[in-house]
Amino acid sequence: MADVQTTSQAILVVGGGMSGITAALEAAEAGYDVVLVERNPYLGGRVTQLYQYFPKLCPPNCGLEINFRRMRQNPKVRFFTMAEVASISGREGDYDVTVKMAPRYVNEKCTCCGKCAEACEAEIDNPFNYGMDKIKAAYLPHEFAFPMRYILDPSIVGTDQGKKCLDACEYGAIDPDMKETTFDLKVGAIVWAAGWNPYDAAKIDYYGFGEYKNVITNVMMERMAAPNGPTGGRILRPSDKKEPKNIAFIQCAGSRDENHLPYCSGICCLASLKQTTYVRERKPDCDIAIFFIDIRALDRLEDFYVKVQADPKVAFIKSKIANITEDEGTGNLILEGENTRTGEQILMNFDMVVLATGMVPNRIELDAAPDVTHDEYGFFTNNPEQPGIYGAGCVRTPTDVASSVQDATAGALKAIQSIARR
Amino acid sequence: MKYFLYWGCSLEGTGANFLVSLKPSCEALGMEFEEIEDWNCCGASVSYAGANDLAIKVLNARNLAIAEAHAGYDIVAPCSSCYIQMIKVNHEIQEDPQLLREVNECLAEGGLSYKGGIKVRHIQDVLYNDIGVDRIRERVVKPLHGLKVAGYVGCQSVRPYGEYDSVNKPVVQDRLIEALGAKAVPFPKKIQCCGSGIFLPEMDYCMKLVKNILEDALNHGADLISTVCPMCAMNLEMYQDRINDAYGTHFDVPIVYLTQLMAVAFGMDLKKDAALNYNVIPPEGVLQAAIG
Amino acid sequence: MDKKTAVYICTGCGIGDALNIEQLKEEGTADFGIDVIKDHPFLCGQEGVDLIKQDIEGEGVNTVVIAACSHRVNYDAFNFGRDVIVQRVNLREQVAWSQAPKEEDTQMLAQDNLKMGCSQAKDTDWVQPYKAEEPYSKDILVVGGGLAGMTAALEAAKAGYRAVIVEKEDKLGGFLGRMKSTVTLPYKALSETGAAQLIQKVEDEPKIKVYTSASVEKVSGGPGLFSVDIKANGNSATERIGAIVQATGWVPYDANKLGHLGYGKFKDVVTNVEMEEMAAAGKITRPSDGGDVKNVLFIQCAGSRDPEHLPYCSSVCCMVSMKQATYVKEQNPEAVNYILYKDVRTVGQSEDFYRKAQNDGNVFIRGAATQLGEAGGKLFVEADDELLGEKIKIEDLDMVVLAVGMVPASRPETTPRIKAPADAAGADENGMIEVAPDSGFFANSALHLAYRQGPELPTLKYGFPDSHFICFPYETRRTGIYTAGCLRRPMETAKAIEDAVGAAMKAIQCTEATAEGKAVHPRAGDMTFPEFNMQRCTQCKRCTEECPFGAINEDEKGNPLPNPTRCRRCGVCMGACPERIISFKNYSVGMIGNMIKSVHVPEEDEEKPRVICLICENDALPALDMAGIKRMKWSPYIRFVPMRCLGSMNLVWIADSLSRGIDGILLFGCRHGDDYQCHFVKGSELANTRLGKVSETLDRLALESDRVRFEEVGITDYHRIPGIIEEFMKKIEEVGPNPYKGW
Amino acid sequence: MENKVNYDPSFAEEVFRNVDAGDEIKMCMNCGVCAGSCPLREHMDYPPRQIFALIRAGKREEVLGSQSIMLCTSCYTCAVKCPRSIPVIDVMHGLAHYALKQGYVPRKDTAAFGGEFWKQVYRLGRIDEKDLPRRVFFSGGLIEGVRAMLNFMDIGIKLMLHRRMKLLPERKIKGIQSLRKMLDKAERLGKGGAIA
Repeated sequence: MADVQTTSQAILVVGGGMSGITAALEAAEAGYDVVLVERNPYLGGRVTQLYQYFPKLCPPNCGLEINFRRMRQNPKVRFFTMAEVASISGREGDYDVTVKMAPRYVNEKCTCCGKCAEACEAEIDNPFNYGMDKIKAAYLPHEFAFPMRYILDPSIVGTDQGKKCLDACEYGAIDPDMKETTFDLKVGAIVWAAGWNPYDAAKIDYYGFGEYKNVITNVMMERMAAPNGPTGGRILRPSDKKEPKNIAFIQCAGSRDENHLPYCSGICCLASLKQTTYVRERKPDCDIAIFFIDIRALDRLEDFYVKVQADPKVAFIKSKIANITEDEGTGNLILEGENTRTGEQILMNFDMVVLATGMVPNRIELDAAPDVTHDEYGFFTNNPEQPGIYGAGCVRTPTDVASSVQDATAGALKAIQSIARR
Repeated sequence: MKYFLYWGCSLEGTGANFLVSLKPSCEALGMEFEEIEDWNCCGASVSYAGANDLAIKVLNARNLAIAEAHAGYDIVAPCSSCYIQMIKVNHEIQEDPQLLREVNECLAEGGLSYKGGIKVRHIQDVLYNDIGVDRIRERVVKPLHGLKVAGYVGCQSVRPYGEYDSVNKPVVQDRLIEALGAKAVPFPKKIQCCGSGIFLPEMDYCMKLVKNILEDALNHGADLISTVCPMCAMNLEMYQDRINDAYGTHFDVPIVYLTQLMAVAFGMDLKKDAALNYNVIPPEGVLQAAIG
Repeated sequence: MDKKTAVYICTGCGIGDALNIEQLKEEGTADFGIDVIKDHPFLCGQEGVDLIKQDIEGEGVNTVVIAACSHRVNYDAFNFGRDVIVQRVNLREQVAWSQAPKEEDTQMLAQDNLKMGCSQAKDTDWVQPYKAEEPYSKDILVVGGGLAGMTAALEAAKAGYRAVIVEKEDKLGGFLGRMKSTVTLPYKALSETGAAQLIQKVEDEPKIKVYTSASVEKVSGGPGLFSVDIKANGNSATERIGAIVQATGWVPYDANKLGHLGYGKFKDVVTNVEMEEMAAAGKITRPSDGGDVKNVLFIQCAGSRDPEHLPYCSSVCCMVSMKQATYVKEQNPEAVNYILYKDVRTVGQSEDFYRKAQNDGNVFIRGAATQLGEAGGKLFVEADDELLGEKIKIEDLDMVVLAVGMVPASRPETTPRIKAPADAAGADENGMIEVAPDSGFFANSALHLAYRQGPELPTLKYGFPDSHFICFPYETRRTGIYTAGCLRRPMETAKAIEDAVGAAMKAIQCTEATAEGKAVHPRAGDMTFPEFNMQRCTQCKRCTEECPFGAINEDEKGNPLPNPTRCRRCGVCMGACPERIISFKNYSVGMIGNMIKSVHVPEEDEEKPRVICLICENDALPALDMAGIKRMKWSPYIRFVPMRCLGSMNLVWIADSLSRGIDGILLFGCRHGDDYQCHFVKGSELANTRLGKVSETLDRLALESDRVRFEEVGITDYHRIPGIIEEFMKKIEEVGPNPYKGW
Repeated sequence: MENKVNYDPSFAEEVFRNVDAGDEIKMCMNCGVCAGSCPLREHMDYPPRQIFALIRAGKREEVLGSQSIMLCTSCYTCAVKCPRSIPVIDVMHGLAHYALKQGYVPRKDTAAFGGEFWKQVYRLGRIDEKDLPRRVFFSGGLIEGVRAMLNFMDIGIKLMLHRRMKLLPERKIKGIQSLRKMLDKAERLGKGGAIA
């Protein structure tokens, strides 16, 4: 299907999140051919799942919209969703790359009319909302999805439900016979911007994520606050869908911890500070406690910290919470720890707990790839001895959106240099 | 499968029901045991009051060295305290060549040496990973249907290394209990410390810990509590009267070893093999009700 | 070129079910001289697209009006190359999916939408990109020869571009050249600064020209066409430059303001910068007596995170102190370092360096210094130890190091005052007024831009000429000028290097885009540019004052002198101009005016009000699409007119609409104020300001002020849109019909 | 200089040098997870983190005289959660050992119990469970010993009746002599030395 002709003058960008989109566009707008591959059925990556950015509390879709427009009007960028790099061989200036594309079961004829979803009765856990709600098995990944095209979950392909979708589509857009395909690319440089995953909070087992319903993670909180999220933008306890009267944020849930992620994930302090404003906006009388080791609000982000500190309903308690148990009757959570400023024991009851889980980089793990180096934590390290493949964004260091963009812009120039060196 | 069984001091005394029940029930699963010749005490957790750390390490290294010099089987240590002391020394020696040299310098005084080649295992580890719940289930002739067991894991049988089970949310004992046909009740305090080896000198403080554990087990509907540690068993069972006096409670909860449950479920003799008559708070009632 | 226009109506996705297509074809296209009118059930399918292509090839159609879905989808299907003007009309999200089917009101809405589209197509001209007469330069000027500046120049050179560095000192290196060591990835130990090697590389690079002891005297022109006057060692030179990277760095916060921490009072109280220089020079000794140093106390956040001094965090000082503690220990392994901190801020992998500093035995104390004094020739510090919960005293200190923060080189010592404009409030008796940071007259001299809006980059509140955009951090308010390194925000060396590479990328990109006549962010690739009909100019200066990017200069008579390569194509000048002399080929006051005029205004007795909603096409318009996709419903009486930016809104549209009997005007724009979201920075704010002046119009027409309203609508506010519209329609109903209907 | 703690780094140095695992506390970042997870924290004058903070400040008396260092049940709850992998238990035991050596007796009963425990290990190579309590009880004198003994009579009898306490004579391991040699050597070689 993908008829992609590229030369060693082209740049491959792996990952269609904020970093990847940026690297691709910055290079393309300087006149270079770029191919972007993204594993999800849509571009935008993790930021599409965020409700707002700190510190401006602005919606990520705003910047994404501009980027998508840049992409729409620039023939230099070609992108492929549901696509992953399968192998890379060669060297700087001359890479052969194989890209594997998973079947979407919906072709380019899709007009997004939504008839397939109407016809489909089967539901799946909504991956966009971290499984907090259900979505039809024929679905648009989210309202702002780019490209705007439906997808069929493989579970209904070849079933009655799949047939129903097929019959409902007036445009011949459903294609149950779609198979995984591969295509080859020739490129001169590669930007690795595969992003990150939230640390598996269940591994911090004493916090009970996955066991206690009302313990959620910070990425889930983003979806909950979003108007297109599982609760329509309301912050509700998962156990009983009631508004929490008090919420605890636990910082460094996994980060700065040699048992989990020894590094600091950099963004979680600000993420929690930001999320207090979500709570405040919706429920002015909700009490919030932030349990922290150090609050890391670098540079002018300090202003945001100061702003949240001024909120009398937000308590900052310096403590790494040692244990959470659930009150089985109410689903409330009992937090134990030491208030290290007073030396007093903490035994506090909360309606809901948000774990500020950290970032885990997506490292290059391919069957075949040139020598790339990662640090002990799995972060990509740009190796001056092996130019040609450059990391960008959170694969290099855990960081916020602005720094990812900055890093990806740098990554674009590095890739251009690889081509210029030929 | 053959193992060294390092049962330690308690299993010859206050924890005798553990040893008595362990041998037949495990042998019924095909395990063979050999004693470490002329073994010595592990030092437990209070020796620091008398000895420095190296001495306690050497104490354990001696047992490891004897085992290594003989057949080199894995050592099974049913007593949690023995287990933790031995596995800890073993870990540290394996990670720190300097420590290994020092330890060997000391062992040499008694003509021994240790290379670090022995594996130390907990009995739960062996049952779960070497034997497996399927084989255990197959061996059951009198399933403990309807019996609600609070599997008390305690501390040192899983912490700190988490060799075979989660250190904070262990599941292995529950899986083993279920393999016997019983129901493992959820029981958050199953990993809360009972006071361990300082129960005796710090009784006032530790009784409260035990009270919380017993309460939690009963609140979750347990008929009895199972353990895999002679100190846990002792602390949980023998002080219930005192706790009742101190707190006005009415505890009378049988505390059994997991291996006792195994012997019962395997249809063995309730006295000779399951050693139920060793228990001060009699578990026969609930067990008989389960096996009919 | 003569226009041959075709209209294609898609009847798929429910459009055909909702509308009377035949009627629409007839009534929606009348008066526009349409040559071909067709409909198709699946226009974006191959057959539909081929239908259009056949007409283009066979019939010579060169202007295509596609009445179908939102322009945000199927953009590639309906791309017929630059020679064919494509105008999209939304009948799906804004009509079929959000209105009751087969209703008269729905039909009228579709007709108005189509008429507006036809009108717009009629007024759209083919775009010819701007091409300057002089040749374009693609050379990069880098102001500042420190780590960031040298890196930017070198990285541009590696990509094949020439660079010019202007450094004020007599040698390159900046602060990097004064450091002993750095802490950088992988943060396990100290690293060499690499300053000498970097300087060598720059000097050996034939593509880089270096001016030392130099300053930029004047920058005129615009991207691709900058003319830069440089003074170096008393000589003058002029360089033709394509784009500029400003990397003029930082200065330490003035420790003389930290008397309460003993600076200036005790000789052995030094700043971290002084400490670094001492270490780099060879040996750390007590400034008071040259004695050996054993006990050192570092006071973190000295002046930082302090509303009296620097409210922000300088982000590097934690690591700097840990680094300097390492120096002390290297010099004397018995030394004891105390680090008195508020929060330890070692983010990312740099947490490893914190661990190293702890493992080295440095004593970290969380708390604030309360007193500093001297006893027996040694210093002592009293503090609150937050984690011990007690007041503490540390004695016998040989030295106290104040970890002072970074102040951007752009930030002036005192806020400058300039001559106030005639009508400005707050001018003093001499007619002088304080300059706001976001003015081009605020920052310290570095560029000397010969710009109407001031010689330097506008800054944010602490004097950093950074962007305020999270997702577009390199944007400044002067096109083709990018900042890098600690001038932009306090950052460690690893970040500064990446930052400089990125800034070089943006500069290169700007030169490439400019040479092709294309706009840079946010309308990247746009080849239109504003044309000024100077005959009608009244020298009111609104365009030169309001351009958010300072693109327009002015002659001495007040005539605007546009610089198309500086232009970001937002249209704010067009909106500002009361004489309507500024137009783009595909966007003009007349065009929008005609679109609004094409909206049919029913008679009063029909009881069908009409509202025009001017809508920001980047945020509010996608939000409207989303509302449609969600099948939300809203009033059929509202007509949406997309704007490049609400800042391009011209008040004449409002006056004309109201005088035609339109009942209300709604404006959907981005958030403005401190946390503005407008990617043209000021557009939304200016629209709102202009709206303040609309009351004159309303008064003149004797109309109620309720008829015009500005609403902030962000891209994710789609769920609010039906409510906002409903509420406004209710208000219009209350106010009653516009009395000018039928005039 | 009222109510001010004078920081004194020499005690920390002393701890790093002489206490088993003592130098590991340098890594403490005061998160408090140890104190928050300790089962006996409510009985502690200074939970582990505070002990570390006191060492940092040089409060020797408070640390070596602290009850907490001898209240550790060795449950490892703190150690498995410590984000800086500090072996908190080893530190607490090391401090207790060092404190006893320096003549501090933070918890009399535990000190006596542990002391007798070790003596018996040294004497027999194993623990004799009927003998150990007797020795512990009587370590504080005859009267107190009798009282304690009587106090535990009920438990002893129950254990005996259920075959869990046998009245057999003490039994040394065969290799007791060589074991003692090893331990003697270890006491000379080990950090902090043995208790006199």
